[in-house]
Amino acid sequence: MTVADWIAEPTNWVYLVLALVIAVSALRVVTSTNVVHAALFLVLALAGTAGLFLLLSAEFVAWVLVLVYIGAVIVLFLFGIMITRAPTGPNVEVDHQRRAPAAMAAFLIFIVTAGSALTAFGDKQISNLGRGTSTEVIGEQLLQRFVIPFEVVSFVLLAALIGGITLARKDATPAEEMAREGSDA
Amino acid sequence: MIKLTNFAIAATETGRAAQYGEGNPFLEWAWLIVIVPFLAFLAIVFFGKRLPRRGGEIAVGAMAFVAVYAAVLFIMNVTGGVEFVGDPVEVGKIGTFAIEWGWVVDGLSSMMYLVVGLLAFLIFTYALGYMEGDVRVTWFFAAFTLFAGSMLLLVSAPNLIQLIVGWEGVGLSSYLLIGHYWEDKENSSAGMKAFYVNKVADIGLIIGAFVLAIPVGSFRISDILTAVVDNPEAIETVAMVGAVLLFIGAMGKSAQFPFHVWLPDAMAGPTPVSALMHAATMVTAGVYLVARMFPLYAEMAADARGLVITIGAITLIIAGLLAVVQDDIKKVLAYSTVSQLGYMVAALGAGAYTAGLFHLWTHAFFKGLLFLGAGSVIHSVHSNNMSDMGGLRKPMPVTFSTFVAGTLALAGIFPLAGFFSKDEVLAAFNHEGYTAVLVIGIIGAFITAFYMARTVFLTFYGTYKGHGHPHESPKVMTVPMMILAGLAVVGGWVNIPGLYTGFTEWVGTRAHPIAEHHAESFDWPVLAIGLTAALLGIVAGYLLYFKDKQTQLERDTFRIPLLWPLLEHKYYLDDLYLGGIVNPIKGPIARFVNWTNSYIFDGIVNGAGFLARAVAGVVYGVFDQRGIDLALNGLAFTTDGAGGKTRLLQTGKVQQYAGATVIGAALLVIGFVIFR
Amino acid sequence: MTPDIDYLALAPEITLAVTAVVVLMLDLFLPRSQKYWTAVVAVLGVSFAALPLIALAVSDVGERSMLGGSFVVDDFALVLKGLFVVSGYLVLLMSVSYIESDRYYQGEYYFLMLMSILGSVVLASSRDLITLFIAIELVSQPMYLLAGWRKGDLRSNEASLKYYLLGVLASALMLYGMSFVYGLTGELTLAGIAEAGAGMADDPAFIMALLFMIAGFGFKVSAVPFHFWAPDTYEGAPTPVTAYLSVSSKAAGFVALLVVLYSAFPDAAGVWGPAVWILAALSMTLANLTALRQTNIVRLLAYSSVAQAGFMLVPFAAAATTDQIGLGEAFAATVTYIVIYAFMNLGAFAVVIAGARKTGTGDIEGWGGLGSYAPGIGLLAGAFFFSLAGIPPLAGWIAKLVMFSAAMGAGSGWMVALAAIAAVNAVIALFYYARVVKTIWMDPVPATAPDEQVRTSPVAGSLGLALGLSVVVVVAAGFFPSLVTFFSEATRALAGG
Amino acid sequence: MLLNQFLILGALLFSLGIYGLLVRRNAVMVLLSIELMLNAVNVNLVAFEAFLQNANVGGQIFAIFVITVAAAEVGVGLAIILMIFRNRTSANIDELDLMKW
Repeated sequence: MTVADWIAEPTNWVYLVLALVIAVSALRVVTSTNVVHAALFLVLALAGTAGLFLLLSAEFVAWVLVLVYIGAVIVLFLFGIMITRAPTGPNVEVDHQRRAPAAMAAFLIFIVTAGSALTAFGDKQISNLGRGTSTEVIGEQLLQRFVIPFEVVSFVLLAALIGGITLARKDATPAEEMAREGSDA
Repeated sequence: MIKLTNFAIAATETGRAAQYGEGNPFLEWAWLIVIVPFLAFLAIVFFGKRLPRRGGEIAVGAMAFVAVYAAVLFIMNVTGGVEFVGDPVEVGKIGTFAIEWGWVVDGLSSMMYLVVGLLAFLIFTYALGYMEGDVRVTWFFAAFTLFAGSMLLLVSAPNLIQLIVGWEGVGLSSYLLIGHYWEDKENSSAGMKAFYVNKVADIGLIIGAFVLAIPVGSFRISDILTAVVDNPEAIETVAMVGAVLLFIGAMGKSAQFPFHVWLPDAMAGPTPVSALMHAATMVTAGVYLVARMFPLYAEMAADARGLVITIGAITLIIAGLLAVVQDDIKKVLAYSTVSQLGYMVAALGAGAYTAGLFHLWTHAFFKGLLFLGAGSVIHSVHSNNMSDMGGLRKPMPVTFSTFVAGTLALAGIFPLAGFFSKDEVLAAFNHEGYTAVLVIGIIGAFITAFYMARTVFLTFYGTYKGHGHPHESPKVMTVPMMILAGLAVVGGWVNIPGLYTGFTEWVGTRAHPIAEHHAESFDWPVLAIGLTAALLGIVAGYLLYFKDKQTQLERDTFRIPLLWPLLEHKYYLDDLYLGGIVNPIKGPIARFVNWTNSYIFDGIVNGAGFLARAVAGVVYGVFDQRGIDLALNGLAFTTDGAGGKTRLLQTGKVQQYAGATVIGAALLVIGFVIFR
Repeated sequence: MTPDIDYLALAPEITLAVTAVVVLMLDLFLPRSQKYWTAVVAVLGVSFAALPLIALAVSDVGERSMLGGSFVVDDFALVLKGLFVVSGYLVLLMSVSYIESDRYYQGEYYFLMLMSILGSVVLASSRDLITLFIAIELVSQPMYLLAGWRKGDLRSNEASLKYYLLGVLASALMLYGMSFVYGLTGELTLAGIAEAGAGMADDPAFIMALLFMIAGFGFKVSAVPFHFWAPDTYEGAPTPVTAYLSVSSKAAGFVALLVVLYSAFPDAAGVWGPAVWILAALSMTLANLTALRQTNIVRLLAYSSVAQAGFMLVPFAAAATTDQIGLGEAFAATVTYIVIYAFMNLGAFAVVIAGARKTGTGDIEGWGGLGSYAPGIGLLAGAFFFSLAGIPPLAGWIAKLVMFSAAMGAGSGWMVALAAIAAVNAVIALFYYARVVKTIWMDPVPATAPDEQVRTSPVAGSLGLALGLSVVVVVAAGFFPSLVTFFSEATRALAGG
Repeated sequence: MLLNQFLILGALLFSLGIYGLLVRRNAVMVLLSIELMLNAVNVNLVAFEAFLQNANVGGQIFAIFVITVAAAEVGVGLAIILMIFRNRTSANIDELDLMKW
């Protein structure tokens, strides 16, 4: 497949735009000196990913991504940033001095992952995308074939919820606790 | 030399057809010998403190049971021959290998049961007196029982796994016992040292066991030995490796060079422990292992025997020399044990199965006796050092006379036990053509006699240099010594070439009989030389440490030897004359004899004595203390130092950890993609 | 269309889940003085979870497979579920007095513990990537939180964050690998992967996927170089949580490794065998050397557990160079080692909890003379530490023996070399294990030791029970290895041996 | 469309995430980087699904599970960070080295 063939496909144009958005915002996520900006760039990267998923006709996953991530997780992040008074202005030391070794490690991983993708899949095409995966199929699969992980993941969420609240909440002083116990009884 | 084809013939020739076997209740229940000490151990741990003697009576009772039961088995063996392997209890599986508990009663093991049981009984009884009033009597007897029990477990093993369990049990309990007086830092570290050195050698045993078991498909010793005899391809290729690895394990337990370093330090333990450890348990385990696996060494791994005999010979001479310069009476005996073990190992290496075991048998009696005697002395003068002793002959007559009996037996003086066994070992060297080893053995005999004479003279003769008033030990201690003294005298009469060779037959009954040469009569030249060497050794000791007053005063300070005979030996000769032996033949002949005596004969003897001391000093100072200890400590230091370096990887910074994780994963992938 | 669900097969999981919810509800309604009921219910619930396991073990149905083979209850699953339930039970017992003694959140603690146990029990049956992944997450996530349960303690905070960050990184690596496995084979079930992945062992992408997954599991089992979290987290986390991390959580990692490597990648043994060889050799050597220099007992046990993980990995490496029978043997060897390790290490941590209470410190030096005023604890310490060192006739020795057997049985030069490395490390390990025992028995009581009253205070009943149970297993299995090998031999069917 | 154009984007996201994980001092920003890595996995899974066209849509289901777990992970992580912040008034993770060697 030549470059000309590739460009001839209109979906690839969409891909190119989305991929550029994702790559640039991902880069900004890890280089931005402002935490809020970083979080917002993550939103952008995720939105781009959701677009990619639509392109790959995975509508349900795309909307889950938007709802769960952009809707909930990012809000959580922003709260986290506010509460921990993370540095929000520029010119703050948010990075280590050891950028070079970190970049080396990341580059090694990139070589390994991208390299194996290239050798394994060469110029394999994604075709016959059809009308996309129906939500019905996904729902059926989730509640039949994957019902056990589906149930178990609810426990993961419950555990994270209960444990997270317990860890994050401010402890009452012993005196306050006594008072509360008294009112309980 | 032994040939494979002889095996079938040997089976009918050597061992008598065993009369006792399956169905005999004594043999079926022989596992009690092993179990009773462990039950006693538990009983002592749980109830010992509440008993009047704090648990000692349980220990002695258990050992009495073992001794009596072993005696019954032994008598059965003597009268008819036993050969019995109990039905093993399978307790688990490692892959295709069964882990089994079982018990073997045959010539070899019944001899060991008796030695262990009898010695343990006598020594435990002795310990009742020796350890009286000690802070941890209960704990001591518990560990001591465990020690004896582990040894019995080892001896009874029909398979290598059980053998290893007993083996490690012996190591563990010896660690507890050596470190018994742990308030003294040196003692607890001596215990650790024993444990570590043993453990290092044990790797050889464990890997060796696997090396042999895997091609055979079984850990049973009889299966392995059968495979050796049947000579299949599979085991032939690994027999040599397996034999050497097993022997490395044996070197650790039997304190063979260069693993001997732990044994003298192990003297830090209470004396009864040393006595049992040196006489019957632990150090004999290695000899037992080689004897048990003897067909392997005799046949397939014949080349491994070269290593065995070399190590044995080196050990016997080096340790003997070391014994000469020790001041601590127990260390003299410790090095002496190492040296005697060298004899046993070298004998087995030379293919002389009976000779090696015979020396083990006699050595058990006299070395046990000597340690008990030393303990009695230490108990009395509250010091281990011979420089604090002297002149104890009078206040401690029983100890003195029994100690002398032990000394003569160890020195190999006719007709005591050591004479017969050492002679058989030397004769075997001669017969198998190991002339160099024979020479070393004879020199060793001289040295043995020399340092033992030195010990006796420094301890029991001269004037008392310690504090307080030495006194004879109580009956509970002296009676075991007297019994052992009796055995040290008569113990060798069970195997007199040409006269009565019962011992050969006793240890001959086993599933895989041993084909070896048995002399019809004494090897007279070797006997004469060996005995002479021993006598010369005693004479040298006598001259240096009894007659030579200055040496007596200065003890181990070195003196110029050439002046010494001139000054002192006239006096000696005078004394000899006054004794009335040479007086009647005064005159030129007497003068000639006198001259020869003082210049040639004495010169040789004393010169040899001096040389021995000098060499020993060098060996001890440079080699043993510095070389091997340094190597060992260096090893500990290096690993520790490496630990100090590797520790630094743990920087505490989570992102560095993450980086290491990521890079580790990436490098693994890259490595595999490239190198596949 | 409803999925076909075998409720008996799921009964242990259901019991645990119900117990967890009940504990949470109880915690909501009980007044502070009655909170101990949460502990009672949790312990009882875990015990009840053992009942359906027994029922399943004795039932005639050999192997219960459901949902297209993604959830299987076979002998392997039963044995490992049993191990997780029993070790969870012991950890809960150890937790009771520890958690009560301070201002911890009891109800939530037991809830999270039960969640993690539930995760490990699910894990043992998981036979597809998604179930496996979710189960591992359920094992881990409560532990991230519990490691920081001593909220006011900076060390506990740090332990939690380090564990969390590295854990998430490991998850990401593992997921990346899993995504490629799916892409290459088009399968999610392990059996399907084994079928579709046969012959792919030389594909670089396949190797990458496999090794990334091993890295993820290697984190859970704390194999070098994925072990860095372990010492810091072990030291900072509450001790019962550490005990759980070093036993159940580690065992969960091994279960994942076992099922994934043996049943999904049998044909790629030529890749994962050598990879695990490297991890095993590194883990044993590095951790043992570092352990020599540790002064804190928990940290020492942390490095010890890294080293033990190395020993447990040895049979994996052997699997690469052996035939089908040897494969089964190597598999069973790892299971045997895990089971024995679980009991001796839990025992060692129970001793640490009891000893730290009496000596008031985690520094080994402060433990001097413990044997003189608490001989029981001293003896137990001797039993567990010597068992860890592999001294017969304690159970640890059987574990070592089985490991050596698998390594030597493979018969290749590389495996003999690994066996030799293991042997040398067994000796090095003896140094630091014996040092602890020596300190306890042979060193004088330090001046900093707490007063008589603290030193002679009795051990809490529940902790005593945990100690007693572990020591019985450690001693009995040493004499009768069948107690363990009977179960581990039953599991080897999974490896086809 | 090529399969690889998605996979390489995934690899890029993954590597950038690792870079961020290693280089960011602020704990919240480290969490953001982790989200990038998990998102890379999702890209892979969905792309593979589109490529394979499996009837059981395993890749997409897997991606849904990953998203769910990632949400739980963020919750746990933020709780831990909050707790630490409460004790130390800083969320810089390179200051956490009480325990080492």
